[in-house]
Amino acid sequence: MDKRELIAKRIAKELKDGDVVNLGIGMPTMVANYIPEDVHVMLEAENGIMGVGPNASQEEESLNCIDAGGNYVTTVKGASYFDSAFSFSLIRGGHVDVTVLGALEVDEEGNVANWMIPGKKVPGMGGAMDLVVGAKKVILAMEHVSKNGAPKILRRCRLPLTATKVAKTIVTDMAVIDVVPNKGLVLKEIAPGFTLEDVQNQTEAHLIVSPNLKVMEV
Amino acid sequence: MDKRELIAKRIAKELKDGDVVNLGIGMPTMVANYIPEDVHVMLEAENGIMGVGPNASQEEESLNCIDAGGNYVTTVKGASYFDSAFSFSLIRGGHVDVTVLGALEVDEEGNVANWMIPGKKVPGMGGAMDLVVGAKKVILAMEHVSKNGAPKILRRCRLPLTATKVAKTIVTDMAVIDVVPNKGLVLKEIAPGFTLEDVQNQTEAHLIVSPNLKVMEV
Amino acid sequence: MKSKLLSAKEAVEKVKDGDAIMVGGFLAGGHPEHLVNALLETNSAKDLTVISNDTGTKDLSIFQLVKSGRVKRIFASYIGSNPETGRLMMSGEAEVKLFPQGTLAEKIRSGGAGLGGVLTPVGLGTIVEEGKEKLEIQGKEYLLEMPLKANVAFIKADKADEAGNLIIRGSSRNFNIVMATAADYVIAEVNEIVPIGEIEPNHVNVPGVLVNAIVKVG
Amino acid sequence: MKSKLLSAKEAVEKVKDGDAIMVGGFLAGGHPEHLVNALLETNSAKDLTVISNDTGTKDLSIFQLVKSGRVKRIFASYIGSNPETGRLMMSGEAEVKLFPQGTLAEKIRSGGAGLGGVLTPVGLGTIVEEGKEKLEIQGKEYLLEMPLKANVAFIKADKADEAGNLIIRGSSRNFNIVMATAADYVIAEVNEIVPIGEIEPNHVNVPGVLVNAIVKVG
Repeated sequence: MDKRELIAKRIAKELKDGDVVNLGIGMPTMVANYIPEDVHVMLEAENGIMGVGPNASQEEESLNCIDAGGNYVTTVKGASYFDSAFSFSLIRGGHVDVTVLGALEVDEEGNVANWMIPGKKVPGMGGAMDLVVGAKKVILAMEHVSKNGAPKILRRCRLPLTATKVAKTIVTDMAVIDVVPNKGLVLKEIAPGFTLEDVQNQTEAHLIVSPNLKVMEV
Repeated sequence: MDKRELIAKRIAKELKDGDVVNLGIGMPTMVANYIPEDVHVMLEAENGIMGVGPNASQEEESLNCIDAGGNYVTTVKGASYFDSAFSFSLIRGGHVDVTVLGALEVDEEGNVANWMIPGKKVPGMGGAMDLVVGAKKVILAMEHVSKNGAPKILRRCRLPLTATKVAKTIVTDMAVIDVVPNKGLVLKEIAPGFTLEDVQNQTEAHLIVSPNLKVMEV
Repeated sequence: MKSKLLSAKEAVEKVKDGDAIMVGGFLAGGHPEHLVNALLETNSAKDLTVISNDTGTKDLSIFQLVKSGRVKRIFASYIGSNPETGRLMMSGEAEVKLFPQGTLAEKIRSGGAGLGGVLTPVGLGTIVEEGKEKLEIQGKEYLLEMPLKANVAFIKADKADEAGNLIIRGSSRNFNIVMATAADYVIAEVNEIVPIGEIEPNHVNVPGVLVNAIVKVG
Repeated sequence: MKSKLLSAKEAVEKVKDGDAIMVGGFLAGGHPEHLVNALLETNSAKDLTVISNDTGTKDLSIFQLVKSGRVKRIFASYIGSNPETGRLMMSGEAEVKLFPQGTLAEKIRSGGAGLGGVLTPVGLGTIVEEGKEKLEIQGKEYLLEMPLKANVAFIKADKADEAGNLIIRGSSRNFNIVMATAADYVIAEVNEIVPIGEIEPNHVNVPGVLVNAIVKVG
C-alpha cells in the first residue's frame, strides 16, 4: 500500500459518527475516501462550506462551490454556506471536532510547524493556525521522515511554529503516536513491517511505548 | 400644534435623501410620519430590520416582523433582515447616519442621560448606548422642560449618562439647539410664540445665540 | 446518527442546578416560549443564570421563569418590559447585570467564537464601565467586555431539517444565531421540521452542527 | 436617490494614491475580477495597500495588480498561490503582513463594526505574536490584533437589486461580507441586477445601505 494511502486510511478510523471534520490540502483530503460507511461526518471547508461532498464533475463546476484548496466540490444533503468570519467563529470557537493537517515538524510538547521555511518558502498560514488552535482534536498526517530521510518528529521544533501544544495524534507511514500533555509522545501502533527500533531510529523525539502497543491496522 | 407633533415635524426636516435612520421608541417614531416625499430614508430597527415600513395591519401582523418597540411593522421594498450582532456592527461601525432618541437630560458637552433614574426606574439601556455612540448624527427629541417644569438642558447632566459628548442637535417644543464641540450649545431656532428670554429661562445651560437665529419652521 | 428530534421535556432535562442558560428572542419575536414553559413545568433546576436580551414581557414564559425564584443571576440589556426583573434587581433577590444591547450580542458572539472578549467604545464614561478594564488602542479608548457562554441555549426558529439546520425568518433572528454558537447544548424550538436536504444550503441561518436538539411545537 | 449603477471605470475612479483597498474572494471564488482589471487599465493610483485573503492565483487580475509595482503593502493570510507576492516580500519591494485567516476576517469585521480590535488565542507562541500586545483574560492568554479598514472595497456578488442589496451564493461569501462593512466606499461587481423589491429580504447577504456602487459584468 502507498504510504499516503496508509496514512489516510488509518486516520479515517479516528473519525466518529457525527464529527465535524476539517481536512487540510493534500494527504488529509484523501481521508475522505476511507471513512467507514456507518460513520457520518460533516466535512467543513474553512472558506465557507459545512457539508463538503465529492469533487464536482465537469458539468457541476462552479466558482460558488470550491473548497479551501480551490477545487470544485459538491455538497452533501444538509449542507450550509457561511462567510469567513462565521466559519472561523466555528473553528476558533471549538465547533470543529477534528482537523487533519500535514506538518513539517512536530515535537514532544505537541508543538507543530507546518507553514513556513524561513528564506525558502513563505506561503502564509492560511487557516492552519486557527484550525490547530480551535479544533477539539488535531491529527497530523505526515510521512515519518522528510524526503532526505531526516526525522520530522523532534524533541523541539526548529521551524517557526504554527501553534504550541496542539497536536493530539500523529499518524505516519510507520506509526501512530499520541501526544500526552506533561508526559510526551506515546507510541501506540507500529505499521506492519517495522520494528520498535526502526521507528525510534527514525524519530528524534523520545517515544514512550504504550503498554498496549499494537500493529497498525487499516 | 401638539408639542410632540411639532418636535417630530421639525426633526423630519433634518433627514437627508439616502440617510439610514434609527428612530427610538415614542416621540422619535412619530418622525416617520413627517418625512418629505422627496426624501427617501431607510429606517433601521436595531432588532434586525433595514427598511422598516408603516405599522402592519391586523392581517399582516407577524412576530417575525416587529420593530424595537415590539410593534408589528411592515417592510419597504429593498428591505433586509439580519441578526443582533450584525445589526449592532452596523450601528457601532458608523453605518447609521442619524439616530433620533428621547432624553431625560442633555448638557453643554453633549452628554446624554436617557436610560435610568437611580432608585426609581432602571429599565436598562437597550440599544441606546450603542446608537448614540455609533450613529453619525445624534438628534435628541425632547420636551424642553420636565413635567414639573424643571429644565432638562443642563450645564452638566446629573442622571447616570448614556454616553459622553454625543448629542449633535436638540429639538424641543421651544427651540432647536446644536451642540458644538469645545464651544457649547448654539441656539439656532426658536419656536413661534417664544422669545429668546423664554427659552433661556427654561434652560439651565448657557445658550450661545446663533448670528442666524431663526423662527422654527415645520 | 442519533436523532435530534426530542420532546420539550426531554430536551430541557439538560438544564441542571447552577447552569447558565441563554434564551433567544427580542420581546416576543423569536422567543422560545415552549421550551421555557417546559423548563418551568418539567424541570426543577435552580440557581440559574439567565442570559436574554430583555427577559420578555409579562405575557411570555420567561416572565414566569424570572418570577419562579429559580433564577439567581440575569444578564440582559433591557428589562423595562419585565417589571419582575426590575423588582428582583431592586430587592437584591437576583443579581441583574445590564449591558448595552450591542455589547451583549457581541459578548455572546465572542464566547461562541473563541475570542477573549470585546473591545467597544460603548459604555465609556457611564456606569457600564465600572470595574472594567479600559484599553487605549490607536489613540482611542475602549472598554474590555468579557465573553459569555452558557451551558444550554434555548433558541427559536421557523424551520429545521432533521440535521438541525435552521431557518429563522425576519426580525426573529436577533440573539438566536449568536446564542447557537455559545452554549454547550443548543435546543431549537421550531414550527416545522423537514427532511434533510429540503433546506437550500444558501438559506441556512444556523448550521445543524451547532444544534443538539430540535423540538417541534404546535 | 442617486443611482448606484456605474461602469467599472467610473466606480474604480474612487481609488486614489496611497489608498487601502480590500479585495474580496478566496482564490477564484467570489473574486471581483473585473473591478481589479478596471483598476489596472483605467486608474493609475499607486502606493496602494491591498487587503485580500490570498492575493489570488496567476490567472486572476489581482495577480497582475500585485505585479504592477503599484502596491506597497499587502495584508493577507495565504500567498502560496501567488508567487509574485512572495517575491515582493522576499525582495522587500512591498511590505507583506501575514495573518491567520480567521484573524484577518475578524480584523476586518472589527474595523467595520466599530470595535477596538480582536482578542484571539491564534498566533500565540508563533512569530505572529511579534510586536503585539498580549492580554490575560479569565486566566487565558490572548493576542490583541488591530482592526482593519480601507478606503475602497471591491467585492463580488451574484445578484444585486438597484438599492445595492446583494446575494452572494455558496462559498463565494468568504471575505465579501465583512469587507462590505469596513470600507468608506464599497463597489460590488455583480452578475445580475434586478429592480428593488425583487430580492426577498430574508435572502440578502449584504444590505444595500453598505454598497455605494454596483457594477454589472458579462
